[in-house]
Amino acid sequence: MTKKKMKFDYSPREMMAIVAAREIKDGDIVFCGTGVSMLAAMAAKHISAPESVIIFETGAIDPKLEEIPLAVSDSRIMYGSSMNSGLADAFAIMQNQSTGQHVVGILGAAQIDMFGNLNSTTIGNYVNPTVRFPGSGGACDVASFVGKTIIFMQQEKRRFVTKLDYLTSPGWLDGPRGREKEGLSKGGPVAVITNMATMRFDENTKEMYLDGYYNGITPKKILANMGFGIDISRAHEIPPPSADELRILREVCDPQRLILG
Amino acid sequence: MTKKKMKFDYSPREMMAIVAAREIKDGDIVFCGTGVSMLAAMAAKHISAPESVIIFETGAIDPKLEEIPLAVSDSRIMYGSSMNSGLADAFAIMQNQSTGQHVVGILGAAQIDMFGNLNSTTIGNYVNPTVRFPGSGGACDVASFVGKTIIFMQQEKRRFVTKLDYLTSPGWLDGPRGREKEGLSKGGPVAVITNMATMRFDENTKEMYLDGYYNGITPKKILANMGFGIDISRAHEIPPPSADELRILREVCDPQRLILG
Amino acid sequence: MNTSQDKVTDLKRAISKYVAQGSHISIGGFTVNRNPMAAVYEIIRQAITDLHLYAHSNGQGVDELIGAGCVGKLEIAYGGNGRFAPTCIRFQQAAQDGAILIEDYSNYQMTLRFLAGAMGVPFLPTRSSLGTDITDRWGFSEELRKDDPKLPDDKLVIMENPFGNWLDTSKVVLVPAINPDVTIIHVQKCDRQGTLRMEGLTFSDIEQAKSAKYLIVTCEELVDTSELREYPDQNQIPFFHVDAVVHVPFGAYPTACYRYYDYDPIYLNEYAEYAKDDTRFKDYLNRFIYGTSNHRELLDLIGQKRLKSIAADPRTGYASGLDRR
Amino acid sequence: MNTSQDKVTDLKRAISKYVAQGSHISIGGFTVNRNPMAAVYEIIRQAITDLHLYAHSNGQGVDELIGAGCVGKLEIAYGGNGRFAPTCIRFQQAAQDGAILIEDYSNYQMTLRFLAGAMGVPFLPTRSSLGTDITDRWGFSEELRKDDPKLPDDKLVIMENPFGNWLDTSKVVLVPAINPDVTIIHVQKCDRQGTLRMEGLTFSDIEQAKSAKYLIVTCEELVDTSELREYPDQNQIPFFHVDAVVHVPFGAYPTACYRYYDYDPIYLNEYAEYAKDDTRFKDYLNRFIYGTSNHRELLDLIGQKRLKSIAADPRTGYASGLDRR
Repeated sequence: MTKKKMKFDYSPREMMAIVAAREIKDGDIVFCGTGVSMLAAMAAKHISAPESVIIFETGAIDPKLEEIPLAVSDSRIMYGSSMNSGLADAFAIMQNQSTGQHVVGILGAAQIDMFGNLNSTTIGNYVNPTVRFPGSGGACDVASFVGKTIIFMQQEKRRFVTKLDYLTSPGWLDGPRGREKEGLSKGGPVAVITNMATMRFDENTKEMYLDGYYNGITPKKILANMGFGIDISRAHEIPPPSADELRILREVCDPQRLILG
Repeated sequence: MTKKKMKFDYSPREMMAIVAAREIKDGDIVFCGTGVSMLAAMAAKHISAPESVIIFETGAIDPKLEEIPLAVSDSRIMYGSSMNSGLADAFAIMQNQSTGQHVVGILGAAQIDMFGNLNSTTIGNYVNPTVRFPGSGGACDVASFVGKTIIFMQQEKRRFVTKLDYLTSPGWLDGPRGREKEGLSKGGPVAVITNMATMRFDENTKEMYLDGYYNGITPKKILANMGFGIDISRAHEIPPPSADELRILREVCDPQRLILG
Repeated sequence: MNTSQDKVTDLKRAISKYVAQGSHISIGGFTVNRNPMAAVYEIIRQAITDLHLYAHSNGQGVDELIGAGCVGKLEIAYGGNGRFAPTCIRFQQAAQDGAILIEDYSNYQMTLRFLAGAMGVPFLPTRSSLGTDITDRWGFSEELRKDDPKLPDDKLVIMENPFGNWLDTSKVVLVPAINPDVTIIHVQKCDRQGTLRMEGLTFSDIEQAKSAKYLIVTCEELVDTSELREYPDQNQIPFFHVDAVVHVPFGAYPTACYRYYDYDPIYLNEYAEYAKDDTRFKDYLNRFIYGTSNHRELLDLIGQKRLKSIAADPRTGYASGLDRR
Repeated sequence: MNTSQDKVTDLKRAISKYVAQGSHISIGGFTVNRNPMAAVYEIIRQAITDLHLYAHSNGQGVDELIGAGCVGKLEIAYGGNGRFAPTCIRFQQAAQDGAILIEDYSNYQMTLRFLAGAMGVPFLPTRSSLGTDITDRWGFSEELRKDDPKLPDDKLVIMENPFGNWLDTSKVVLVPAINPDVTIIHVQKCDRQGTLRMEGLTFSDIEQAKSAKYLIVTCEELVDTSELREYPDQNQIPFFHVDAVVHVPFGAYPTACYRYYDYDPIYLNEYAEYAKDDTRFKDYLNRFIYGTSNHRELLDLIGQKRLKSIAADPRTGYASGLDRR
């Protein structure tokens, strides 16, 4: 595969960033991680939600982001921000009763189950793991506190599993009353965005269903790349990125293609 | 009584400030209130304890104090300090396990009992008080947390009482095990400084005893101005202020006599 | 919670929009410093009553709200005002008359309660007040607590340390979170969106601001966003907490505003005199507050000469050498 | 806790005085920013082992300490390093080999634990992690906890809200306080007494610093007290928490130090390559750390040209336009 692309050609990663950006509205406070989630938040602010606010768990509020940060501690998020603080203040925004429900968190993980619970800690035994991932970081906090989370995943069987090896970040737990029973906030995951599709969660059962698929991808192919079955009856094809969306993503957000690759 | 004084004459308030200043050592962190306690802390720093540090509950650490503050929020404590913060940070210093035991708190009150417990809230019924005082402010916090407290009192029968109308700030509570039983810090009151005398607390019983009396005052006169009896067998006369102590207090600490009157 | 770009309004509108009879409110500042006095006076002018006021040691602002009859219930740590009033006079009178219902905490406890509200947790722990009457005597009855959904069922809860004797602590006092309907603070600089900068001590303003459902900010200077964003380390509150921005020079007068002006000892001493007598206090209210239609007019009564006398020395941030007797 | 006027020392002495085999330590910074790398490298040179390390997301510093065999036990939220290592490579290897004992928390929980230590309370509450395996699976056994007086008996405690449903909260997770034996942070400016100023984000450095029994501060610039005291609002930690002040220019290198220099993408990318292979990682340690006797010599290996390439642009505080591929 060549990195040079036709004008209206686009990579799955570009599609993911744009689909996520479309989820963000004016008035949202967007919690950003590294990588494609940061691109999505930047794209949203430039395209459809100028009155959204990007915050980082490290304490930066609405930074200028002249260059794309490569970590949530990158000095690039300290420049031109409304305020620089630290972790204690940043997470308090998400747990706060007035502001927390307006926060949209964008998360990634190694595994996801049908209720949108996430594992980013270990595969295999917790004490002697087969594979060790970085762990929660702020993901568990965000997933516990905020109004909405959007989850980025690669569409792979080993990632969409019936049972997580470790539940790092709560989704809907075991169904519609799961979060309430445990004492978590009313919020929860609203969308899973992969390199092939977008899944959402049924209003009543909180089970994952296929909401949209990308051009050239079939629902069948998506199911073949999941470890559990989901409802595909509501699925529709998602409009591809517009020329304007692609231009902003490529030219404004990541001209060096540090994240887009 | 005239305000003009002879060179080596001094007021009870000046004596109180100097006696308190003598309690402060290098390495102490001194929590200051308004009035004479502030003078005592300033005098100590200029006379005997240059490596003591004055802090205020409002968040100022080691301010320059070019002019004497009239409140613990006075802008005069914001100038030339090592750090300006707020109440949350200031009280954390006192509750902190490493720093709290090095803090010497200087407090005043409306009533005191024989274990050094203080009332600065109400006389009479709590809900419908005969007299209402300002309340705890930071006094209860300081008395709960720090290594040592020094208490300023006027020597009056109605102030030294067998039973407080309201226990605002904990001293030794009901005796040697009182603080431990309730879960308070190891610290507690070490001296009560009045316009006539200095009382301390017996190492074993934690009951107040007369430690020292000022020139011209007899132990009998002190007892006559207390609502309960105390041991006077250990009492000695306290050396009057030196010329140097008085000079620093008057010329350096409060040249306008805003506190000294 | 508000992400909009322009929140500038005037004080009359901000107060009438966010503060109503019975509102639970808190004000920033501490005794003689950075009280949002212009806002306090506007509340008095609008004759808003039955306020539930949360205070640590806010001093002047609290005493004037009580004196003007705006306060029904008060949770407070300290009703004093430095050397100008060892006990605030109208506060003392109201307490002794039973005119307001009072519940006592310590300064740290009040700060922790705002902090708990800001952090979104129902309580925070401290060792402060174990063994004292602060834990034993409640100002609000259980019935009153049950009737008011804005009040927790308990004043505080004493708990054994669930981690054994971890940190040499056997027991803690849990103090309940406060989420005021509205908090009002006065700051040195703010932009139209609500990015703001306090200078000098911040007291508990940050916690009070973040715990509130609505936040009104009055400011000495309304400045460009670019000025405040050049040094983001010095700004204290995420702008989306702010709902209204009001430009009010001398908005903390007669209390101080670091690097802008000092407290006015003449005003505070005269106030203490007025406050000692019910009739004279009415005269005070009539002349200075009801008799003026806004803060500008109150300042005109004081006059430029007095205001100049308290102007901050650029070196020290206060009026060096001011006669404060 | 130290009120003395002059705490300046050198790094060798500071590390050997305060960090010993088995010490419980924490380091400041976050992933690729303001890690106290000079101090980390000095710990590695002194071959101090069996450290109990408390980390949230300290990234580079944590991975190098683990890789060099200094760490026995680790309490951590995140072992990643931004784009340079989605999972830190030596951390991952050690975890999969069972070479270190690990217990997991979230970033906020680790911050709250330091904050609890700083505040002097045995725990703080949060809603984070309810219903997850962070509450269910413990990395340290009950026996190990009982044997080590520096560890609490419980990883965390889940509790019903004692204030009913106050703040719409039915349950909270209580996380236990941390008081490290020593915390090491790297800051932009410090004076000889320990008054200090961080620029840009403070991460959890303030909480980590205040919770520690001993605090070592390394700084880019050792400045006059008068310079820092001219703007006390911008200083972050009461100086008496500081025990040692060490002047180490580029002390955070290869991580960034806002307004001074950026992270070095070449170093971090090369490190990732070395880290992937045990033998090559030994080469890395031998060449860059054991092969240099102090941070100055390590910087000499890198050379002025590389250091110049990451110099901060005075406008933005980082190396604008730096090639970061």
